[in-house]
Amino acid sequence: MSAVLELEHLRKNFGATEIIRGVDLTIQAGERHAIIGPNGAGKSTLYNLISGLHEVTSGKIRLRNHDITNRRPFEINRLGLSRSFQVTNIFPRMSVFENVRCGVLWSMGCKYSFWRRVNGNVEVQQRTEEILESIHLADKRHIPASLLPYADQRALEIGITIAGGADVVLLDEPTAGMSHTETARVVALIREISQHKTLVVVEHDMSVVFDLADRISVLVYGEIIASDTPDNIRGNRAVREAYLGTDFV
Amino acid sequence: MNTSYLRKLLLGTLLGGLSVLPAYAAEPVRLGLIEPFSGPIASIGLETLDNFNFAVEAVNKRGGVLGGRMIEMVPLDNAMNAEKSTQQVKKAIDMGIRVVVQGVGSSNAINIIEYVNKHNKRNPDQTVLYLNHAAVTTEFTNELCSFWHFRFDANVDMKVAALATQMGRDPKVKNVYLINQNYAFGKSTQEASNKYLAERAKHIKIVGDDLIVPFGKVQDFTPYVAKIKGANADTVLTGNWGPDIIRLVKAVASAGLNVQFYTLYGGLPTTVNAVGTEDGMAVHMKQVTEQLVEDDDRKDLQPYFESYLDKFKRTWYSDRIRFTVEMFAKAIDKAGKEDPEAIARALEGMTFPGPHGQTMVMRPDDHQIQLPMVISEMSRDVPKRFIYEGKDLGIGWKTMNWVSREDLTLPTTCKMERP
Amino acid sequence: MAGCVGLSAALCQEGVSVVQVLLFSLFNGLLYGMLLFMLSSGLTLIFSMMGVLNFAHASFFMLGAYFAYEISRLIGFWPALFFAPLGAAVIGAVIERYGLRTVHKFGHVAELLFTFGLAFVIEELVQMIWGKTNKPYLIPSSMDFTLFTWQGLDYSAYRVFMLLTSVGIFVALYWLLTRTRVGLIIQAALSHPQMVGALGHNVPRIFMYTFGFGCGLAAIGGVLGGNVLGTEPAMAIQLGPIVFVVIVIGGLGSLGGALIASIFIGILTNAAVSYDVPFGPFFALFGVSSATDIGNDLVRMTSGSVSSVLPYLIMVLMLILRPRGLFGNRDV
Amino acid sequence: MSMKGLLNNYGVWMVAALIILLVPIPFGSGFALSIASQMTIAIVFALAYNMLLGQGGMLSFGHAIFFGLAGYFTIHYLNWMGQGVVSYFPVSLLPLLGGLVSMVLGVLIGLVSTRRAGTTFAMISLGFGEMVTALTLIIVSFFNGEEGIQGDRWVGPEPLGITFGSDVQVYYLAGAWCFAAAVAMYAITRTPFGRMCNAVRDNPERAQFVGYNTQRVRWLAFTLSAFFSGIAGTLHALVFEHVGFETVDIARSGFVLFMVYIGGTGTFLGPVLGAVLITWLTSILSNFTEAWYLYFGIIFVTIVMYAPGGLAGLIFMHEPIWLTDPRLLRRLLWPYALGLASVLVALVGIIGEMEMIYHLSNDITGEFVMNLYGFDISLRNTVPWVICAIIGAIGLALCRKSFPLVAQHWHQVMHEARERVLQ
Repeated sequence: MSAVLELEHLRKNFGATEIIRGVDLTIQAGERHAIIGPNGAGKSTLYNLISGLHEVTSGKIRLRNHDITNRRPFEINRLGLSRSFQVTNIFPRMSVFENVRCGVLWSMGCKYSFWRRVNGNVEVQQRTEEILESIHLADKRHIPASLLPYADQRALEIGITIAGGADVVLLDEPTAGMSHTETARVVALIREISQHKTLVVVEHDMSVVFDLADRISVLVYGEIIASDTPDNIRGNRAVREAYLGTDFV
Repeated sequence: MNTSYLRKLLLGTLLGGLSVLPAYAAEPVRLGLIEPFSGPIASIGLETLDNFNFAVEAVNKRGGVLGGRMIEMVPLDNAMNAEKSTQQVKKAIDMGIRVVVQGVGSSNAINIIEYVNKHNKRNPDQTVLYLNHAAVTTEFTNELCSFWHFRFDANVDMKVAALATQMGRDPKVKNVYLINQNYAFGKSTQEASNKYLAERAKHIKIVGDDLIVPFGKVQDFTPYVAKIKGANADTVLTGNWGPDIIRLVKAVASAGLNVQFYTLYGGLPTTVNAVGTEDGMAVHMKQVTEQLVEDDDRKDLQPYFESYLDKFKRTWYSDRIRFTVEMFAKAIDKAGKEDPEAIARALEGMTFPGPHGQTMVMRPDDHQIQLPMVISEMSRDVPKRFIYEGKDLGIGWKTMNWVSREDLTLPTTCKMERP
Repeated sequence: MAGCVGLSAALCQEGVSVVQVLLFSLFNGLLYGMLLFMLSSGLTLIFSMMGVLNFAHASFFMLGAYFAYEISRLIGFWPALFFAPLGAAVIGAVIERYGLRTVHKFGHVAELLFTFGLAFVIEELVQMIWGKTNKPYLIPSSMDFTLFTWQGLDYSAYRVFMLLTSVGIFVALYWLLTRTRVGLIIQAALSHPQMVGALGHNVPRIFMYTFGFGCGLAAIGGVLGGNVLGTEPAMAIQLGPIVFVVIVIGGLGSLGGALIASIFIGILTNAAVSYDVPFGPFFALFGVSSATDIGNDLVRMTSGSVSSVLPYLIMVLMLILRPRGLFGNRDV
Repeated sequence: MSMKGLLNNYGVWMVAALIILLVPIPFGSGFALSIASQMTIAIVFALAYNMLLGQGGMLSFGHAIFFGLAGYFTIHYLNWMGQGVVSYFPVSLLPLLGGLVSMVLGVLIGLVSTRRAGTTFAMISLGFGEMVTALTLIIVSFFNGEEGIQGDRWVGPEPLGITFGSDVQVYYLAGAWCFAAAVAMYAITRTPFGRMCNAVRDNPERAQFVGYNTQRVRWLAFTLSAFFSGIAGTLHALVFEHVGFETVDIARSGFVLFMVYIGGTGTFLGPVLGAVLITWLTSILSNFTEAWYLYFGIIFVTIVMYAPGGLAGLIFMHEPIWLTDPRLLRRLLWPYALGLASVLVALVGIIGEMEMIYHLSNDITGEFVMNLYGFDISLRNTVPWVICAIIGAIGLALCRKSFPLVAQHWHQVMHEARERVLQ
């Protein structure tokens, strides 16, 4: 196994407040890595730094051989890293099909083309259909995204994220606000789509975390206090005290 | 706007395809008046329409033209837009109108001149004549002169020359400050001012020469006031109009500067009303006009002015509108038919009585009317005060002096192409 | 006259020193800038709190002037100074309540469009009610006397009164924002608009009051400025864009920024005229000569002849280089 | 057929071409042709503007600079050809040249202005608009101030005897370009770029995370829009043989915004509808009322408030119904007729009242006599005021009754359409 994503002494300040306080983290190719931590620990901020939404205060982020520190989101995306959002972040006025297709276009080399018909590109259409199938939204393809039920929107969110074929996928609380059955469906979906990919997932639902993850990192107040296999994390005293408390499984 | 007009308009629009309607003896001779009747300066257009209707009425009361045909003004709104002006010429042509009248806005005027030229060249059997009653750009009767265009107003050069002549006579004028708007009209006023002050008022020194961003963009004139003061000017010569002169005068008056204003357009009734007479008096406002209705030498016309005042509750201001209509009536009678070319030839060289016993002449070389001009000053001590919107402003215009037609006859570069 | 390079030749001939011209520009710029501040303070409040760039703001300035004209004809200038802004504020609040609030849900672009249309409608309504010509709204005679003379120019009591009023407004606003409970809520809303609702305040109502209040401030500007600048239907469209420039340069959510930007614009336009810097040498750097017609136009350009365009240039540069403005804490 | 299906169908485009082709037969007079030419120009400009506003979500207050500057270029080029300064370029292809000139400007200005969307973009566009307008007045040698510049489109060789001297010929030139530009702009919405343009408009943040540089997308949209605006500007210059500063100033920019928004930004047909309607209204309304600007403003504000989809949005609101069963629309007919009638009654009263006020304050003669709806009335008389007030009040009362009825029927029909689809 080789390292795909490496964070080195990563720091982020908002004004005087330090949100990320020197994070070092290495994620291996093909692993399913979960990041857990209490609210306000900086999980989403970490994602925002990796994906290029926020500027890093200091430190380095490497994606395979590329230094992606402070690169812009689309550049990072083109290097094969894609992310989803905690608050559903889709194209509300477009149909489900169009949403997914937006995710596909760049990776299929369509770029900024304004002289080719988008419907005429068979590969794009096929790839979009495949993604729709895999997120089980094929029969809702013509419905405007904003009219979808919440769980379907979350599935679409994941669909857009993986549509570009990125091999490093960052999911931000994919099951937030879902019922049990819906959660189970999404977990199955994640398992399915994350084959042959590197997956990083931020999640609050511990059953999901321990179900999915090969490794777990615990982020507390902007620092990684532990990074290990699920079993070891379960047994880690520091984690229990600092974060998990007594209501741990 | 009355019903008959609306009906005609509808008819005109419907029958637009049948462009030339046969003329009956009783059918009126229609003049298309293309001015802004909507938009921010509609008031000027509407006032112009009133004045033309009044002038036309006088002709009609005498029995009209061509042995009993009435003249009728057909208002065509150009919303102060150059393209709409050409469109309205087209509409007039569609309605069978052969003479269009316009004056407000040089950009509209140049478009009408160019369009009429092209149209007449392309449709020699359906020509149109253009009577310009107020667009003053000098080039219209120089490089851009046209057989189909007649100007009944003095051009920029003539107006400035008149002002310069008077300034040369005024011993109080020593240091002059020029302020003009930074666009075509303002710049030609600036050039003319430099030229004619040098020619006609040699003792006068030009101590400042500024161009400002035009059309109300300058809010605060204080720095200009400071420069006028700093330059030790005793006189301001300006072609500014609208908010650009209103604010300038207010700023100068409020700073208590003792200068006098020689203006091309400071006497426009709307301007006087907005400036207020206090400030107007404070800057000793002067204007140049084709004549002053209050003057004794216009005794013969006093009933005409009085009846206008009675009807519209305002003093007759633009006398050129009267003689535009009168000269047109005379020309069409002389031509004997409603034919633009014949009317044009009749207008060439036509004379008409002007103020101070002088005659006005429509110069055939360039179709620029040659006339004397009157310089007047705002004053409280006048026999007849200025009335505007039914209100006595407590001031009037007092003739300082006049400049003869001969003095204002300027050479032209026009090479007229006649059909 | 070697010492006169760049300085207005006219002033130079008089032997006025550069420092004097500077002082003079500063003072006149201050007078004009403080008038701008009266408009921009209301606009920046509205913009900061509601995110609405009120295109119709200068229309309320115009309403203030017209109201003042009518009221001062009936019962005098002093009541007008109170009632005209009040009337404009009420109209503003009503428009917010029944117009802007409806549009709010469609987003900021729709709000901008709404106020754009509103500016148009108000201008036309003013023409409908007061006609298209200027109204003789004049300076109250009680203050139309010379208070002092400086460098040969009279300064009327009225201009000084205008200056004092706007300084007073700044002080009052500052006090309101930093020393009162309402002010603290507003300040909170300026920097974190979404927080205020979370604290249990009735945000729509706060918006309505803010909008009305801002419009009232603009109307005070109209009452005081209408008689100096002229009261006509075009006055709003002429002044409106400049006020945007001021608050964009000053920065969002910053009353101080609005003040400084107003004065800056005031002084800039004044100094551009007073010094009347020729651009010829500048264009010469790029090889523009007066041989061609266009070159001649460019070479003859001076800062005075383009003074009123300079603010737009600065605004564009500011938006490109520092979109949060001089003192803003958020981007536009 | 759905909106998209409609435009993908060649039949619709053929009908459009046919309309353009046949217009001069009933409307052959100089004035009518001039209005028709103006409409085609307005359509191109409105569609170009909607690439920015509707497709790209960028609100510009200064887009007329691309319209006007191409026009200036065109007139100069015509004159240079006339003087033999430049080589001959077919007049019929000048719009391409003008479009390219605007496109180059679009590249330059877009570089700095499209870095952000929303209010920042709007303000930068305003700034550029004001600066260019000022320049047209200051640099007289090129722009010739408020008078503008004139040209003669009748230059060069005359292939097939086409000189563009006559109004009909130049109308067909404008019509052909209008058709071509509309097809091109529609095609662009169906390309990857077109789709991403919408994506960036709806959710710029997300668009970055699917690999697209949002600034680049906006920049490209801006450039293309400038190109088509330039085509419109060139046609304008060719039709009127004149350009002046009013082709670049903020009023022109505001006007195209009015057209596009009133027509509807959400659909491709909206701006076309707006352009045709507003051009027609401006050419006839001003003959009947001085207050037409006011009515314009009120229509605009009403649409912003109650029908943000514009007129086309109102029409295509019914798309689900006619897709389901066009017969259902019949059930909406009489409520709509009722609603419309009430609005008309109210409008008669309100407009009458407004016209009287307008006349009262703008009548300098002091006679206060005017013609309203064909009646000669005196404004000193209270009767017309009262009558108009009563008509207005009745209309408003009817509106209060009929609007809920319209809404109720609308919901019923929609509901039924949905039910049928789900079955």
